[in-house]
Amino acid sequence: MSDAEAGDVPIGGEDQRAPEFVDALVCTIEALLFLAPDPLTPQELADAAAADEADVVAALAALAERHAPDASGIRLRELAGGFTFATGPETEDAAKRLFSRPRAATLTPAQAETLAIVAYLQPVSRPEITRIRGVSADSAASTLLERGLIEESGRSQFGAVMYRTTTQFLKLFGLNGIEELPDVAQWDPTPEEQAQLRERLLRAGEARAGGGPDGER
Amino acid sequence: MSDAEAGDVPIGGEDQRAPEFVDALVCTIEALLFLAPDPLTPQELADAAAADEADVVAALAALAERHAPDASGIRLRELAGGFTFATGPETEDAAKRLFSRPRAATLTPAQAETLAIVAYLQPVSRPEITRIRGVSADSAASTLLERGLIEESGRSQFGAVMYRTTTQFLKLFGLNGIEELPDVAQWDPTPEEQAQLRERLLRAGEARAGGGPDGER
Amino acid sequence: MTVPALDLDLEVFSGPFDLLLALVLREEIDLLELELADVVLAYLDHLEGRGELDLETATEFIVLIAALLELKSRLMLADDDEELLDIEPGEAAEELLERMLQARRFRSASTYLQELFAREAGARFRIALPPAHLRKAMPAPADGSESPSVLGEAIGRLLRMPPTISLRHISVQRVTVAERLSHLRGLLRRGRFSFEEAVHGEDRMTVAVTVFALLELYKRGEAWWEQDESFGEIAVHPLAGTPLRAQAAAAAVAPQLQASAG
Repeated sequence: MSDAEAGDVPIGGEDQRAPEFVDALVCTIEALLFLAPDPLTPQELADAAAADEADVVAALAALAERHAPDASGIRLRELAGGFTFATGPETEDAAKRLFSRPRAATLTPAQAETLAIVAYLQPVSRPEITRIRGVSADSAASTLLERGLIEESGRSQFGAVMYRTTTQFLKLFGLNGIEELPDVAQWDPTPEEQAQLRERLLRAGEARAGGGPDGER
Repeated sequence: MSDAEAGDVPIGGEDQRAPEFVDALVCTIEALLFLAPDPLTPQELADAAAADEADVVAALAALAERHAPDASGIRLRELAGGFTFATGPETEDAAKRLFSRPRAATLTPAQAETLAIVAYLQPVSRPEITRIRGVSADSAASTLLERGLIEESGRSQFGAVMYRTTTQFLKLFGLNGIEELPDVAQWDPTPEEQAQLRERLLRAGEARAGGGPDGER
Repeated sequence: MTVPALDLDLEVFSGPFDLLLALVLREEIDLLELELADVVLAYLDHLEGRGELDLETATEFIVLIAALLELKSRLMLADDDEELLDIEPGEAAEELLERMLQARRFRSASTYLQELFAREAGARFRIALPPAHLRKAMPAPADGSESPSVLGEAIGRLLRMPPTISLRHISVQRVTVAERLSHLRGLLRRGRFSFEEAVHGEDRMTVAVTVFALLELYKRGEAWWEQDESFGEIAVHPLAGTPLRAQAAAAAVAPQLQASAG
């Protein structure tokens, strides 16, 4: 569709609405609006740019013109008493295609480890996950929470938040229930060990963190 | 500062570099780059805009011109293997005031060294970094992780977490890819200097021991 | 001021030396993060400020710092590096040189990165979520698109025990200048003796402390010593001697130290 419009009448060089005079204040305001996720009032813009509010209002007018339809894919919008940039409606289809492209991004190594620990040991607390991994699992756990693959399930006796996997997790991994998780035996480096999985994971984690030369320190 | 520059010579309407012909594709590309959190390749842009890659490349050139210094507070940058918008350095003072914090805290020497080792040797484990630095890289690595400059990339055969640099690293350091870093061997001392070093090392025991009682006399 | 009260202002720690020790022993400060050279420098500064050497304090300091150094070097050596402890001095120098060059390479690279970072200081990127309606367009991953074996493999990796190293042989040695003084005085009573005799079979720490004891004896006018050639035998004589000669000899004790410790 953008292709179809590509041949549309250009905005002529002659009947330019204004000379392409873009002074420093306009550039600064443009940069601030580009960065800010929320609308900014002229007052806020003036404070940041160390400029008069009247000058900022004039700069906003210049910016609005610069970002007129057909001149730019970005528009200046006035919202809730402030100003913000938003994409123009004519770019909507392309934006939808951009965000709906299938993404290869699966689990990062840290996320896979964290998820595996939660899946096999649930419920399990964040400090326990960290002890097993030997390094912090905070950001991985947060991402898994956001993606709805794990959720909180009460608190440990020491007050730490416990995690378990979700229905969403089962769906993503094509499992009917947690009991369908594969038997660890086939990946177990020391299959003759009798101790509980949890206990062994903690022991290995502590050994990793505990100062072996190739531990985590 | 923006005030001071406000009176600077405008870009004249007459010797405009090109007629202000801004076709729909340029607008679309502008909107996509505004929305995307990470750099986009011409191929990704072409897919989203349903356009030819060659046309996208031409549109990118037009966009770069539109966002030249003095014409806009936003620049088109080729970083981390794709194209993205970033603010121009002349707007940094205002941005700092608006967000009341510097763009990114500076790196301590320990962080910079750790980052250099990860950048050149990735994937590299923490114990390896420690061995090269001679002091532990634990807190430096944690900070770099928190700041999103490095990330985990699996474990070594000994179970140590390995690290690599991120897209965020490439963006913040103005690199299009890790291969843009200069050959690390360029900082090695000359063979003569190395020979001197070797000789000094062989005598080191002597010198070191001699400095003891003498220096503390 | 004694060693425990020695005030330190380091990158990872600021406070008295004994607190630092306590924190290291309680593993609240990572020994690997501590630049021990800075601790030594702080001590040397302190000595310079005082203008005189208190032998008891010096002994204590040497013992403590040496123990910390050994512990730290053990922590930093990987298993396969243990054999380095037995290699020839020449090979050790080559190995050390290789490591120094590598460290230097990346230190230079880090300076370059700092420059890149500073050059980009004015560029900020937009960090805003896409509008809600576009976020809805993002496809959710299909059911069953992840394989459960990913989880089993991850657990298998986590079950691996890392290779271990033993730190058992490291213990804080308690050797004092007073002990070494009485040892040397015992030898002096029998007349002339060689430094090698005085430290025969002892560890490096004891050798170092013996040097201090010897200096103390010299200061008190109880002994002097001579050495014919570098790395040669150091002969220690009771009492009367020429101070000048003894002072020259004091500097020569050091190479011997190296020889007897190696």
